[in-house]
Amino acid sequence: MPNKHVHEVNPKRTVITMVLFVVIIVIGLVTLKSPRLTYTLTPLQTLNLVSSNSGSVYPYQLDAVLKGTIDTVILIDIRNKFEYSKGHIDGAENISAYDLTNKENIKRLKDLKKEGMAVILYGNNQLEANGPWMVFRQLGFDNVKLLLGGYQYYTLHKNDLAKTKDDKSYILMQPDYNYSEVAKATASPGSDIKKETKKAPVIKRKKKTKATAGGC
Amino acid sequence: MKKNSNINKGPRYINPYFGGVLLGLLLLATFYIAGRGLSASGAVKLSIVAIVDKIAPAHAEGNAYYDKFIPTDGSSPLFNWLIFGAIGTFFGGMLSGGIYGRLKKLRIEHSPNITGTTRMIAAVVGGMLFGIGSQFGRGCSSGAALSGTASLSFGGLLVMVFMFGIGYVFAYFFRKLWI
Amino acid sequence: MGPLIPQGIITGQWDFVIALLIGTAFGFLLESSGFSSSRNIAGVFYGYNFVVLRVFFTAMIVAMVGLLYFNYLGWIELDMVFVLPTYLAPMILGGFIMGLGFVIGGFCPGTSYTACAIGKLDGFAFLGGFIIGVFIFAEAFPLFENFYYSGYMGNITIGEVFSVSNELVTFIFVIMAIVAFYVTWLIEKKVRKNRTESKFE
Amino acid sequence: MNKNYLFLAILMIILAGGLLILPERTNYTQINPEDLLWDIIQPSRYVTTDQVAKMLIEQDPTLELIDVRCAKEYDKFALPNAINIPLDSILSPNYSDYLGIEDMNAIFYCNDDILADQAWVIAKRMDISRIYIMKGGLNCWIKTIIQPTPPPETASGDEFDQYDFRKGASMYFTGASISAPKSDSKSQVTIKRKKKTKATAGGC
Repeated sequence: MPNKHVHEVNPKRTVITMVLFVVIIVIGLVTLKSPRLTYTLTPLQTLNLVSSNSGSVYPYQLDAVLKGTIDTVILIDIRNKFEYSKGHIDGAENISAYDLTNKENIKRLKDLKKEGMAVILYGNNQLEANGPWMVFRQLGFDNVKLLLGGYQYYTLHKNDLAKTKDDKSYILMQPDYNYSEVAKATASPGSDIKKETKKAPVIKRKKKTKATAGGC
Repeated sequence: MKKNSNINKGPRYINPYFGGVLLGLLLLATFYIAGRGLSASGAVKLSIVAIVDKIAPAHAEGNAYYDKFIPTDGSSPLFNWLIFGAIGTFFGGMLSGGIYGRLKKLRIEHSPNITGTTRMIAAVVGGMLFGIGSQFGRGCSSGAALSGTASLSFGGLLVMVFMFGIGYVFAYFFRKLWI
Repeated sequence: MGPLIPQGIITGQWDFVIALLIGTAFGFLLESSGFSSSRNIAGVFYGYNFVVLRVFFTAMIVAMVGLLYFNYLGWIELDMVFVLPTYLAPMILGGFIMGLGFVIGGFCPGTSYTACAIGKLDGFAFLGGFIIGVFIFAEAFPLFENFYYSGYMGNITIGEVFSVSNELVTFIFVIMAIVAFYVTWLIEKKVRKNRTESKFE
Repeated sequence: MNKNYLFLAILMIILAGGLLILPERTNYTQINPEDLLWDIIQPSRYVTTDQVAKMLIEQDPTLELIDVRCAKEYDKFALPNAINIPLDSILSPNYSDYLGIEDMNAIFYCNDDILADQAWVIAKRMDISRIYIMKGGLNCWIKTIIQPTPPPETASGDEFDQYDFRKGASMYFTGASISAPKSDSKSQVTIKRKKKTKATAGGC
C-alpha cells in the first residue's frame, strides 16, 4: 500500500474518542430525571379550555351535591387551614393550594379520576382557585372543576343556592361600569379638585401600597 | 518492515476521522461555551474595519458596511471574540507544525507542473474571491459551511453545497494548478 | 445550562481567554489533519486525497448529533445557539464565489492561517488576497447593498425549510456522510493507483 | 475494509437513529407544573391599581400594560399606552413578542381578574418572567382611581394619603384625557419588540 498512510488504517484513537463521547451521552440519558408531573394539555389547548367555560361549576349546581343527590363529587377547599376552620362548605375537604401537588394528593386525585369522581376546587373567590384549577387541567385531570363565585358567594346564598340559577352577579369578566362614560363624567373640572391636579404629580413620597390595600 | 518505512516517509498527519471527531467535539464545546460556532473570516473583516476606522473615520462611518461593525460604545472592533479566536488559530497551527516537524523556513508549495509565481498569483486570486464570497455568504467555510450547517442553519447548508458544488464544476478548468 | 456566555455564566474578560484557547485547538486540529497544505485540500476536487471531506463531514455530524443530544439532555439550549441567518440569493452567490476561490486558491481562511503559521508563502498570499477581497467588498458595498440584504429568511433551520424534524435532518446527514466516506474511499483507491504522491506536507 | 471503521459507522448511525426514537420531552422553555403552582400562590404576582396609577403618572419606562380583553372592549376604553393582546391570541406569534421583553414589567388586566389570571397562568407556563396582574382589573380601577371614595373619619393617615393620591390620579387620568386627546394612546405604543433570537449575533 504505497499511498495508504499508516494513520489512516489505524483508527484506534478515533474509536476510543467516539466511545467516550457515546458513554457521556449514555450517562446523561441514564441520569436524566423525568419530571414528576408533566403537562398533557398544550398551551393552546389550555387556552381553548379556559375560553370554553367547560370546567366550571355554577353555584346552583352545588345544591344537588350538598343535598346528596349527586354523590360522585368531592369538594376541595384550597384555602389555608385557618380560613378553612373559620368556615367552609359542608362536606368539603381542606387541601391547601401549597400542598396540592404533594405526592399523596396527586395520587389521591389520580385515584379519584379512575373512580370517575369529579373534584370541585374552590377558594374565597373564583380568582383564588382559578390558577390551581388551570394547573390541574393542564396536568390532565379533566375531572377537576372550578366553583364559580367561590366561598364568598356561597356564604351569601347558603340557603337558596338552587334559586341562584338566574342570578349572574357571581359571573366575572363583565364590566361594572361603562368605562368610557365614567372616565368622561368625572372629568368635569371642579375648582377645588383642580388645585389637586397640580399637586398630584408632585407627590414624591413613596407610599408603600400593599397588595391588599386596593381592596377590590 | 515496509510499513515502517512508510511512516517515516509520508507526512505525519493524524487520522482524518480522528481529526474530524475532535473538531466536531471542539465545535460542540464552542457551541456549549459561546453559543456559536467557530469562525475564521470574521477576524479579517473586523481588522479591516478597525484599520479603516483608524485611518479614515469619516469614510468608515459613511460606508454602511464598515459602520455595521464599528461598536457603538466607542471600543475597538478588534476587541472581539473572533479576533482572539483567529490569533489562537494561528498559534495552534504553529504548535501542531512544531510538534509534527512541519514548522520550517518560508517556502512555496506548488504542483510540479506550475511555477512558484503561478501558484502565488493563484493564491492571491483565490483569496480575493474567498474574501468577497465570504461576505456574501455571511461566513467562510468554517463559519458558515461547518458551524452553520452543524447548528442546522439552512444558510450554512446553502453555502456548503454551493461551495463544494462549484468547486467540482470548475475543478476541471484549474486541474493544471494541482495535478 | 449552556451555552455559557450568552447565559452570562461566564463573563468578563474570560471569554477572550476561552476564545484564544478554542482558536488554538482549532488551529492545531486543522494543521495536524493536513489542512496546512493546499495540495492536500485540493485533492478533494481531483480524487487523490479526500481529507477535507472526511474531516469536514465527520466534524459536522459529530457536532450535529452532539448538539441535539445536549439539547435533549438539557445541557445546552438550542434556542440560544446562534443559527446563521439565511439570505437566499446572496448566500448562493457567496457559495459560488467561494467555491471558485477554493479551487483556485486551495485554501480557506482558517486553513490559510495555519499555512502561514508553518511558513508557507502561498498561505500568506492567500491571506493577503483574502484581505484585499474583503476590502474590495466593503468599499463596493453601496453598489449592492440591496442585494446583500435580499432573500432574508430569518434564522431558519434546515428542518424548518423542509418541514421535517431536525433529528431526521441529522440522521440523513449521518447516512449521507457515511455513504460519502465509503464512496470517496473507493474513488481515492482508484485514483491513487496512477499517482506517485497523494499526500503533501 | 477495516473493522474499526465499520464499528464507527454503525456507532454513528445508532447515535443518530437514537435521536429519532427518543421519547418526546417537555420543552425546556416551559416551567415545571409544581413551580407553576407555587408561583400562582404567591401574592407578589398582583399589583394594585394604585401601583399602576403611580407608574403611569411617573411614566415608568419599565411599565407595559397589556389589555387581555377582546379588541372591541379595548377600543371602547383602555388604560393609557396599554397594548391589546386578546386572551385567545396570546399564543400567536404576532403578540408573543410583546411578552418577556427584557427589563419590562408586563401587567395584565381585564374587566376584573379572571381573564388576566388565565393569561398570566399560560404566560407563566411558557416561562415568561416579570409578569403581573392588576388586581381587580378595570372595575377596581374605576372604583379606586377614577371614582375614589373618601375614607371614614376614623381612618389612619395612610389611608388619607392614599385618598389624596387617588383624587390626584383621578384628575390626572380623566383631566389629561381632555387636554391630551385620549385617542392618541394607541399610537403612543412605542414598546420595542423582543429580538427574535437572544443568541449572540454575527458569525464571520
